[in-house]
Amino acid sequence: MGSIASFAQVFIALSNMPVRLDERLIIKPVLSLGYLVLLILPFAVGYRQGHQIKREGVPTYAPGPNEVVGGFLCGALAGGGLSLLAVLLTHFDLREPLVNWSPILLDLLAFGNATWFAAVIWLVIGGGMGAAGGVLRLLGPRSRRAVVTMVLVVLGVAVLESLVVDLAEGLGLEPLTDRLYARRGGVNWPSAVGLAVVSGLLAVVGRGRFRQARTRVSELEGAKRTQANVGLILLTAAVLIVLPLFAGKLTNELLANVGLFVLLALGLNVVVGLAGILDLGYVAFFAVGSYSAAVLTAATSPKIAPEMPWLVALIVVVIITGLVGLFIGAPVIRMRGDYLAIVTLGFGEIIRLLFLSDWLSGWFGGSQGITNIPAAGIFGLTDVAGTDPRRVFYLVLAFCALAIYVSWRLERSRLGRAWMAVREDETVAEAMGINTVNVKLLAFVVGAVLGSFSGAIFAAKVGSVFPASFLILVSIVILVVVIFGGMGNIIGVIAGSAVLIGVLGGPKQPGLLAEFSEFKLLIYGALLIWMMLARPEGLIPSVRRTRELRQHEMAQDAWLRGEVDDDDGGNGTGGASSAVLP
Amino acid sequence: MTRWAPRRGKPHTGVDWFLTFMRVAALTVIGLGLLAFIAQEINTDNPFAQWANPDATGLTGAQFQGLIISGVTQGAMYGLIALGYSMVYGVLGFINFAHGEVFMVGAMTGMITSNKLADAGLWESNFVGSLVFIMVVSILVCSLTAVIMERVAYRPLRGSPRLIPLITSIGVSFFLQNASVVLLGPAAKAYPDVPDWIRTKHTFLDIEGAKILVILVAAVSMICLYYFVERTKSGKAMRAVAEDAEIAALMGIDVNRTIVKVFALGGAMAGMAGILWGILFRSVIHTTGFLPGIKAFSAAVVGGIGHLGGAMAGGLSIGVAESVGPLVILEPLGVSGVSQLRDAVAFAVLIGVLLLRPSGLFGERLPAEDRT
Amino acid sequence: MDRLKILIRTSGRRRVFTVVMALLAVFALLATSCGNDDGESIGDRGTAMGDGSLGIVEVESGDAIQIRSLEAITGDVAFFGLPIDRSTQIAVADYGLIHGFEVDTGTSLDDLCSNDGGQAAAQTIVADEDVVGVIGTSCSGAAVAAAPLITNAGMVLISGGNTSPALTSDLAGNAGPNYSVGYYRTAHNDLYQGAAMAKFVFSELGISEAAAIHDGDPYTQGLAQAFADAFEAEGGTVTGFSAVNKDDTDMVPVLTEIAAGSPGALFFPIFQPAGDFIADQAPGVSGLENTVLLAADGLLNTNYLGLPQTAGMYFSGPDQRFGENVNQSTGMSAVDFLAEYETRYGESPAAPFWAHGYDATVLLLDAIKAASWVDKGTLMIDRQGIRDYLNGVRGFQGLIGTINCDDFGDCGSSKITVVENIGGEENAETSISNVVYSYEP
Amino acid sequence: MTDVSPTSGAAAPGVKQPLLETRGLSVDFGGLHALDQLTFEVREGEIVSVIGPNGAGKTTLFNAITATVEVSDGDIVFEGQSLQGLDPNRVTSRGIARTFQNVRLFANMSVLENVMVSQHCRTKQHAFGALFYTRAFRQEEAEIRRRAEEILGFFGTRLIGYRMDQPAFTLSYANRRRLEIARAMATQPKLILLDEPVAGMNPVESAELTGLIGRLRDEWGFAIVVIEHDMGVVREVSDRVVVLDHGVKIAEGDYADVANDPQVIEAYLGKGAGER
Repeated sequence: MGSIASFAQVFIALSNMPVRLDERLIIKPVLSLGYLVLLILPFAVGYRQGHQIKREGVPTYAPGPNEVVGGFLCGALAGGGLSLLAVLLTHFDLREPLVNWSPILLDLLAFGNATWFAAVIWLVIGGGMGAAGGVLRLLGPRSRRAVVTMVLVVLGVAVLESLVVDLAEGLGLEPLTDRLYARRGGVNWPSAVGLAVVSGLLAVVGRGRFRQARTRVSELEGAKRTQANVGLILLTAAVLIVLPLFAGKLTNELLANVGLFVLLALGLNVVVGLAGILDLGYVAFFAVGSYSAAVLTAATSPKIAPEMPWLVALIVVVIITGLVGLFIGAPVIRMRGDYLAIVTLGFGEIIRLLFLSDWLSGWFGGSQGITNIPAAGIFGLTDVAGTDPRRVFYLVLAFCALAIYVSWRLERSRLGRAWMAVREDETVAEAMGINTVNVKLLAFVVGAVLGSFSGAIFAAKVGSVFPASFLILVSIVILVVVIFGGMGNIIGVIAGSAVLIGVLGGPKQPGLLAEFSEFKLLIYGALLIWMMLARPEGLIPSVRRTRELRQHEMAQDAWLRGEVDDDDGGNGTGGASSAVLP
Repeated sequence: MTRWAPRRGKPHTGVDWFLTFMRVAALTVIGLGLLAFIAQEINTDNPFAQWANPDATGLTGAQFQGLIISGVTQGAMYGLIALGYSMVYGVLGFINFAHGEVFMVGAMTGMITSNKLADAGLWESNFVGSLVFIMVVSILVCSLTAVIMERVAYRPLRGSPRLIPLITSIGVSFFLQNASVVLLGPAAKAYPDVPDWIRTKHTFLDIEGAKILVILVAAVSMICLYYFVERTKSGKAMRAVAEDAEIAALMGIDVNRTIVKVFALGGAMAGMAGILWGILFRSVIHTTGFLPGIKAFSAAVVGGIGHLGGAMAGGLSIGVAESVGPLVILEPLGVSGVSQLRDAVAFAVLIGVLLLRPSGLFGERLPAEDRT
Repeated sequence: MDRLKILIRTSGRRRVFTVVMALLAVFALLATSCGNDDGESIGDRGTAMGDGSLGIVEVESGDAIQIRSLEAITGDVAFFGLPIDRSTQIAVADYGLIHGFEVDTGTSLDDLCSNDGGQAAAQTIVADEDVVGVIGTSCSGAAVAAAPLITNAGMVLISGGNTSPALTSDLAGNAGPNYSVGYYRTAHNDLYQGAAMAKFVFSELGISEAAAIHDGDPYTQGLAQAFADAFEAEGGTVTGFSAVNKDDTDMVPVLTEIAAGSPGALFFPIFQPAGDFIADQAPGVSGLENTVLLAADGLLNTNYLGLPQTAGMYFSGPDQRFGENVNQSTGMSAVDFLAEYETRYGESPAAPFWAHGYDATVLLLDAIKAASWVDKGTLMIDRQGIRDYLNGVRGFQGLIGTINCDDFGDCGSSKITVVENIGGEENAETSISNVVYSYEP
Repeated sequence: MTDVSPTSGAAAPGVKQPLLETRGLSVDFGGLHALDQLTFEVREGEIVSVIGPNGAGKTTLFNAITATVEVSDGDIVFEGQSLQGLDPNRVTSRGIARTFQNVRLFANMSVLENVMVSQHCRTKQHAFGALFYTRAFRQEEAEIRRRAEEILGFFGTRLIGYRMDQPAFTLSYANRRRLEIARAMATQPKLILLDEPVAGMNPVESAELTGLIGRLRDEWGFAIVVIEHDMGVVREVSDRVVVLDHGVKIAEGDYADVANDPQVIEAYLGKGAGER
């Protein structure tokens, strides 16, 4: 494990991440984001190596000093990769293929000293972090929680600096943040210590309370539970409505971008999460929504320029995207799932190429796009345009609410059940009298229409549309968002967008960690693999999806809890113990 | 999940009517385009040649030949890549979306090795030897990449719902592409200069040396692969696993080992294609693998997935179609800037084949669980 | 509302309401008090330009004047934006203090060469109300979305890389559809370059049938179109106008399409690597063996000129014979600049717009100097004054030559040259100044 | 071959009209005749068993009736109308429901949902009702639920109570079989096709299910076709037995007749074999 980590460390070092991120200070003057990314792995390895697989009957041994030693060794091995790299950096020149094989990297690794220093120091640092990971194992649950919270809070506050500052400004808490952050970024180290102490204490005191509250809510029965849920939803809504008033342009822009992707992800969620159709060309509907809104509202649209008000145009946009959804959906809907994925990807690309082409440039402006798209007028009350991201956010919020309502209602209806059945077993669904083609087509169209809302808002927000905004990449990012958040789960999808788009950034939108923009696609890729391997049900899984992916485990658990259904004596050929479908 | 053959009969739902309409429309467009093209070729002034495209000019024989050859060359590379898709699909029943990136890795490896060789002066002094050397290196690297990919990303997922490994492979594809960006930089990277006999046209059929090389090497690789799969013991094991993995396991075949071999073999073919790409175009960039990869998958489907000969034939048809299609069908219909639409044409071929003949030209060979 | 009671344990609906209203009131007060610092005196303006109509930026003693750089610095267009970004840094360092105040460019921002990327980055810029001006963008598409935001915030946007006529004017006194007041550029208008190439082909080479290829980028499409229009206006015939995709490698189909019209010259104002493939494959296509190949500034770099297949090609672009030019404000000459660039970044600039970026930055800094004054240790900058200064720039000597700003923000030199590639890697540097034709309207 | 019914139309007076008829039904799998010129009928309220050795084409017959397999020749007539060219779901909405030999439940849906979703073709509230939460929508949802609970109640206490909300994969094998039948009942058919309903059950369970099959007809009025290997069950439930071998009908009649038919014995046990 240590050696895999050491490869990964070298990879990270050569990816230029440390050098690029070195400019961004986390804790002034001790730690920069660049070094931080090199510290995480040894620590993780050190912690992980003490992991025990708990099995019935096998005695678990209490963690002891072994953990620390093991952690140290693993961590040192991981750090050793960098030591070796430092030596190689001095003696060979591989800059030709590896663009980041540079003296700057060596300088970074050696903290400005000689090579031997780098070689030694990374063994020590790696070992130290690994040992720290091991020590974490030794701690009791309570102190471990406190330590973890401390670290996460300090890093979180430091990393999300721009957001915190922006909000603090709006709330009139500038004096506080002025003290917290250094002039040119990074948390002052005294404040960092203070923050750590406070959060650690809070964690020890507060965590239990939070858990209590949660169990209390989950123990509530029927009507009261619903009441609590409604209350929670109202509270969230209230926060979302009030927050932008105090936030600056930066936060609002971020919220608006996240919102646009939430909207897209909710749409894709209907298609992928509910009906189980893997659509890799979802960007097509985003594009069609944007372009039709642009053509209908912009005075400079090349062929026809009806200059409709935005809301009127939206109705036409919905009809157009619905038709396009039918047009794309009809030929693909009967295909096998994986063929469908590739063919929809093809359609997504065809749509973009058509918008780009000289052939249709008389209609859509070709590579020059459509510019001067007017602001979206809402009943003459306000005009929503990119110059005021707050209004954009409110508009997006309204449409997200609509999308959430639609997916929530549909999921709990006859149609939603039919989607579920189709996802489970199409042949049987058909034999049970479900017209699978129509039902799937409907999911496709609902998804398309939701995506077109996002497109229409996007057009009004940016004020121009160019084909370059609708690359395949966008489809993939939306898919990652949906999967990361938890397929089929509305809250998961929202959380996924907030975390990925908000923090890392979208295909063309910078997130809070704008420094990562060069690496975000790499991180998206790695995240997708890791999610699929380790937690395919997503960040916040839907109960149903978890069942689907972890049937064996759940059936076993049920059996262990004695819940399994064996009142018939269970002695047919398929008894209770094998109560798992093939 | 079993798939039942649909009942034969007249179209009876709205969707069927629509599909029939689309089929007819597609065939009409192709037919009209071809007729207009033929009319152009006979005489550019006749009214039928000009009804849609008044500027019609037609092509000369040499131009048409050039198009076909470029299509065949391109198609041969698609075919080589398609073999990997086809074999993996045949055995595991999922699309290894990242296979195109293996091809990119091959082209990158070739770029790095050949530049190092050029620095050492070997590239100029012994070109053929260097070429063979970079092919071997690339094949090894690509096989290794494919095998690691299988071990890390796909093996743990065997037996999960079929879309899960597909999504994972999208992640792998994304990761490899961007790993290339961060490690090797985002700019296009050039191969060293090649000797004149590669660059210039030869009297034989008036083709560039590079294209002859591509077609020859692709043919040889194909024959070797065919021999390997049909004649050797490992090849038979592969076919057995493709037929039915469970039964093959019962017969004493090590399924895991066989699957690793399939990935290695697919990777080797992609590595070979990567070098050919490098020699032909002498430039490689991180996106080199993406679209060719998808087109190669289309080629595998067009030829009938799981069918080796089909993959090659599919590659050639996609290559020729995207090379010839825009000029022969779209331009006579008055579409301007047709070359911009060639990717669209390639995808349209895929969609068309799946609409008209979903099992491909040669019929598909699927793992037991995917068959009727 | 009363369902909230479960979570917020208060005794009644009214109380919650009161609390919320009180909080709102407090925040509103805070918010207004923060934004309200107009009451202070602005001191003696002296001769500083402007009338204060766009507001005044105050830089306290010890703080720096904030400007920003917004270029395409990542991805496949980084070769184009990076030199501009770097020349901005060099210009700021050269210029020194303004009325005793430092200039800070902050972290370089990325326009991602797209409208949405440009807008997002512009949003981060305008969020900081201390910023007075922005150097950027690299891509016209990004400026279309970024310019309205930045200029509405009272800042100016000066580009060293945008060439689209839509951003300024059609050169006949009509504002382009995307023109915003407060937008300026030192890069030339595409219409000049298109006309220059057309004239060169028609009059100098004596070819009356030409074709053009673009790659779907707004810049290349615009330039190819400008060329085609100008060529027809000269009396020539455009036999083909087609496009490729940026990641295409096999150019035989598009070249065959072009060859069908048997043009005497083929203009492809695109970028690498697609440009490599066209130059490489064109001679092999039947009908194009003797066609003259022409390209534009996107391919005018030593790497491309060094390729064996590009020998004998013609390239249009801004006059790059900067050697003797000196920027009048900093005294920096082009030769010195290149030397400085090499020492700082270990390579020579990969695209020809570095000089435009340098001049753009110097113009901005000059404008700030002219529109600011010091009051009790605080620097006051009049936003309108900056625009007034830039509108009045006439006969400014920059690295790119003489700079005059017209009514629509076009400050670039209109001088376009065509160079011929001598061929061979060793001659690449010389080829860049091997001018065979120069054009000035 | 004692009591072969006339091909079609010529039903004897007093006998109920045929509900389902197959006329010269053939199914080919690439040269192999899975069904060959099969002609038989099912009358209303009748329980017909289809028996035959493995590979005799029994399940293919079900697949052909429910349109999941391509028919190469012949016709299937249900209530006087041909089923030719219909999609499987249309066949179901005409009134034919089936179960699967290898139990194919919607494993991750709850027991109740399995039954609710199967009422799809008998209900009609579409997206708009759900979106606007109309009165009609709520009424229909309540009705679907009530009906589902009613159907599950038919199987005693096994599938109701807390178990209704459990995912189907937690059920025992026998209960899965029961749920499959419940699901078929929920499509409100006139004819149910049961594919080996007692396979894998112990004798107690299988006896109970045999009783249930009878009650299905008596209380719910379904006509039933059963594929079964367990001769005890066949004797118990069948009004009539059809024997298939290699896609050909070799015997038809009541249980006693068929059980003594020498051709049947030969098909089951090979030439020259004795009494079973």
